[in-house]
Amino acid sequence: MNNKNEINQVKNSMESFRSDFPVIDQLINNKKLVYLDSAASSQMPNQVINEVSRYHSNDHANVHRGIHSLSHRATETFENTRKNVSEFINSKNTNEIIFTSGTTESINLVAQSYCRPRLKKNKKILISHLEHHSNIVPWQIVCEQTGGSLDVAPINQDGEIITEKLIDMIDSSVVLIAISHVSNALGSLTEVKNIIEAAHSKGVPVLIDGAQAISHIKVDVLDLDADFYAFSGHKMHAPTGIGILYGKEELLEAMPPYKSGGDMISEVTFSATTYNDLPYKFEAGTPNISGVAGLGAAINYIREIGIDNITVHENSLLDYMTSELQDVDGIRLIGTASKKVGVQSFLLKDIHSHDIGTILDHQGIAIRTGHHCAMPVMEFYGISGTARASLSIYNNHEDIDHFIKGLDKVITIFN
Amino acid sequence: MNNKNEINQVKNSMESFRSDFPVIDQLINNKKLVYLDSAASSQMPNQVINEVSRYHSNDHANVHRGIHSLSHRATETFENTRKNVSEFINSKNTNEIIFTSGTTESINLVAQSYCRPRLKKNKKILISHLEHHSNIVPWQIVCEQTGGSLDVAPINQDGEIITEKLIDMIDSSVVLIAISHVSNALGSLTEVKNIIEAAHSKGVPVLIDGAQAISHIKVDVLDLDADFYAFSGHKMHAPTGIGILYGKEELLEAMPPYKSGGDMISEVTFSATTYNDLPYKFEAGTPNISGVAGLGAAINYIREIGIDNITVHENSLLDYMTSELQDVDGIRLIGTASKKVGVQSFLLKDIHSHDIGTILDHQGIAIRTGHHCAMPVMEFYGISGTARASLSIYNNHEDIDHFIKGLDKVITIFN
Amino acid sequence: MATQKKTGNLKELYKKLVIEHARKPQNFGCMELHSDSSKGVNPLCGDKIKIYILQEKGHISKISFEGVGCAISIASASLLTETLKNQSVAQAKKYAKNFIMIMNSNHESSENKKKFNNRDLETLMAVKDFPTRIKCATLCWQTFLSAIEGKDIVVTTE
Amino acid sequence: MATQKKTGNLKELYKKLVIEHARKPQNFGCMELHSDSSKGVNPLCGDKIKIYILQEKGHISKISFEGVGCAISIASASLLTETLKNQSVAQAKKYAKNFIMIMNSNHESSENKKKFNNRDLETLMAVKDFPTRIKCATLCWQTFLSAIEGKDIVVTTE
Ligand SMILES: Cc1ncc(COP(=O)(O)O)c(C=O)c1O
Ligand SMILES: Cc1ncc(COP(=O)(O)O)c(C=O)c1O
Repeated sequence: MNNKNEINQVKNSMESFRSDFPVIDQLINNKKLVYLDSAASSQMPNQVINEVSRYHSNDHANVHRGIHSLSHRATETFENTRKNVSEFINSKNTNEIIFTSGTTESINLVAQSYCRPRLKKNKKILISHLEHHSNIVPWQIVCEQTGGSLDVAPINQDGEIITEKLIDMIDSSVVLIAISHVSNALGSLTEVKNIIEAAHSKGVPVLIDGAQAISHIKVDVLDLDADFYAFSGHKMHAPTGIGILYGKEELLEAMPPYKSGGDMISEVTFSATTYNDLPYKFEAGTPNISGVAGLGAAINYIREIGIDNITVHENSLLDYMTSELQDVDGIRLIGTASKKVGVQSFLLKDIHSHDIGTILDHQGIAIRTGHHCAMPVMEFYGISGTARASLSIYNNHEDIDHFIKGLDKVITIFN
Repeated sequence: MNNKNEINQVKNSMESFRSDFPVIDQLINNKKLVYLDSAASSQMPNQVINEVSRYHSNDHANVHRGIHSLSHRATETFENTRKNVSEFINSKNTNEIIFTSGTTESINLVAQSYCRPRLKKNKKILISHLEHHSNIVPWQIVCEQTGGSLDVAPINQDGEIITEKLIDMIDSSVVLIAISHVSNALGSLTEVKNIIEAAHSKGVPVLIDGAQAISHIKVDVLDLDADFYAFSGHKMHAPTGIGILYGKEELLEAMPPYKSGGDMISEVTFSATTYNDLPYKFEAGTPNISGVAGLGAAINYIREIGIDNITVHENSLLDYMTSELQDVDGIRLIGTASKKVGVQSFLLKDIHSHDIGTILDHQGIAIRTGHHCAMPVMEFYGISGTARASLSIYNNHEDIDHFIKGLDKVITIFN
Repeated sequence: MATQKKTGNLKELYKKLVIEHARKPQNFGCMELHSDSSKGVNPLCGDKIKIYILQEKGHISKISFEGVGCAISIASASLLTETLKNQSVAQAKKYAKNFIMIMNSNHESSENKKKFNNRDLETLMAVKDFPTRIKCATLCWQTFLSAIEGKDIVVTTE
Repeated sequence: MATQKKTGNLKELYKKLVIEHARKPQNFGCMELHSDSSKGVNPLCGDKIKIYILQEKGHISKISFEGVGCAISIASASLLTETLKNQSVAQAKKYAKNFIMIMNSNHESSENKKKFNNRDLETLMAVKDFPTRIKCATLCWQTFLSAIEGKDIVVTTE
């Protein structure tokens, strides 16, 4: 599939999409912006920005509770996106899609609503050493609350979860395994399907933190047989403030609500309150309706390009970037997994990543620096942070050439 | 202050603001839309819609963690709005402003983070009979979790909290009082300042649910001496998906985090994690940045008009609407408090509110029908729901005339 | 200025027959002696309905309902009881499923129209042109199915 | 196409003196014998610094720091130790407060410029033109103040 011809074809067609992203088309410090920070937050195409505006200007009203036309239109926009998400990740039922405020909230929901009642002394949550803080701290807190413990599967020097070791750590004391599909600091692609299979054979459910996977590779929750899958709109060209939790119906059914308030109840009296059905049980209060409208447009946009085309494009760019980086004098690549997605972390001589960041920014190049909310990964490598360049649909070879040239200036200043 | 001249002056100047709201300017069922559902969700002026688009098209990036220019601009937009909110409600410190996803989440945060560690058998939460489900169910749940109990202060036939009775119910067993500033179902304005004073004299803190107050009357948390004040962006002409929790610094300081993940930590290791300072401790994960940008624009918009002008305008409209409604044959007004804000609920003969809603919608008139997420209020009046018309900046006398005429058709159809 | 497809005809929705059934519902009230019953709620609007059935020899010999709701939901429930009384259980189930299917079917495809084979029920067809009200019409039918199939759950419309 | 105010001059930010201090920081390391110490962190970038002070007779007789950080934060800490060593405690506090105030003061009002009365410290002035880096320069000064004022908290920059 990845033959040169095909890559070139994809490359040409991707170039035409670039102009859909208005943020990309600007000068930063009088230089054309080179945006290499999509792993932190991806940019939105006009299709998404305009859909949010259209919703705000034409259809806005509160959802679900209204009989008037605007409210009906808002509800349709909202519920159609739920269907859209369900199809996009291939969930069996639409009511398995819960809208949250982001990956972080999705994970908190599972920690509090699924794990808190099940955890106790001698029971554990199993994560890995390469997780984002959002997939560490909620588990630490629920362990503290219940007396459960947190087990951490090791990674190797390339920054890969050692699958066999993780699988060895699974036993009946594990309440849930929570691992990321793709590491945000290192780009490593986890062997989630194998892990899920092994976990299920021992009766243990698995949550996948898909924040860094969802806009880069095909995600099929049925095929993976994931029990929970969490991701954020803003990492897939939709607005911030909207996230998704996919959960298997039978698991969600059995869970108590997380937040409570309007819309998630069926009947309220002061003596007793009964909860609404899925997915509403988990969606208390007025939701982020325009965020959901934007999410729908983002999914349509990704579908139009084709997620497989995106993968081909980004993989080819990542290969190019990594090989160019390797030629830079004094570079040390952090994260050299054999299977990677869209991200390269690195160190340059003894130069602190913030200084790299500032000097690149001065040339219009936006990368991320620091610990990337993955302090345990930094600690593993014995470093305080890295510089990280991350890729998306709209990046091209020129971006990478600018970036590599930008690093020359860093070296010059520090020599 | 409320002399006729002044009201007319305000009325004329308000008319010029109406054209800022694009949603209002449309046909529903071939009739000009009359939007009387702002209590469910208010409409956004172009200033807000455009600010969201501008942010999406120019400045979007993840906040806080970035050294590059875009991230800096996004962070500035975000933090400037925090200052803006702080000034708008007159909080002492900017770090007392926590961004949440809505009033519902703000209240859940206090329930779980403030009350859960303090509640136990023989301790209680005190609310009133007119609360929105979002200010009931979170307290029911935390009581269930801890063995605490929920006390409910009574209301009178006009739909007012009986202040003396509520005050009588305050003693040292009360962990927190949680009441709404304005009732969403009835419009009643609660005597929050008196209640807070009485509560403080007995050492009890007070949370005010300000969802229905914030865009209608001046809110000054310092003057009220409120301990917590919760409200939503979408009820004050900002987008959905963004809410605010104000809390006194010393209370917030002492509370454990609610959600956890990125940005709310200071240091993460697998053995121990330390939390960040206020307000970040309570803002885990990527926040709703464009929602916050829109919120800032909404506050600027309200300030430009002047909240006192808004109050005058809406009060005069409400008086007009109520007196016109009283003349409708077979009407029964629900919610006849002496001090009210922007809302009138009613019944019409034996006609179910949904039928009223559908027939009005057919004439382009959008009202809300049903229990308004306040089932205990409905139960108090022995009814299953009401029809509710609610007002905002952009409404005018013509809207009300259309609405009243629309009710004629309801009566005709059911005769 | 945005515009929108006009919704249905109000006079069709609130036909005389519907208003009459809503005002004076048939078979209204609790039936102490019953073989099956079920409760349905619409959590978003607060409508509640309870259906009681007395089965005898594979037939529905008696059926009643009680509850609160709008004209559409009360009329629909009233018509339901009239329609299903004395039907065989199998026939009644088919009726209910067909009603729900037609109500939820695509508004545009007109082949689905007029398939109730029941003139009175036919009047509820107009509800299809008022999408926010379809749940009002179907709640009692779903509740009926849940009762007759012996499911011990509260039906909710979502 | 949106444009943006150009930020400061890179050569000014990374002057030779700054790079030298960052490469070979003065007074670097843990000081076992100290009267005051404090820790500072920047939670968003992970920088950490610890300052040790030995007070004698109202003067700072010895001062050192250790930690990890970018060139700006290390150079600032190194310059801090050089500047404050042998100062009276009162004088040193004034210095630190002044430094933080100037760094955080409005970028536009140029009256605030060049008020350190210290040529070496003056080089850090350029940081003001790089708003994302101001915290890097001020963290050690805030940590110093917290140490000298005996506050038992971890300083964080927000
Ligand atoms: C009085 C009151 N409290 C709380 C809420 C809940 O607000 P939200 O849905 O924005 O969380 C509302 C609005 O629905 C309300 O009117
Ligand atoms: C792997 C991973 N997990 C979780 C998160 C948290 O996502 P959010 O900040 O959108 O809640 C991120 C992004 O920051 C991430 O990269």
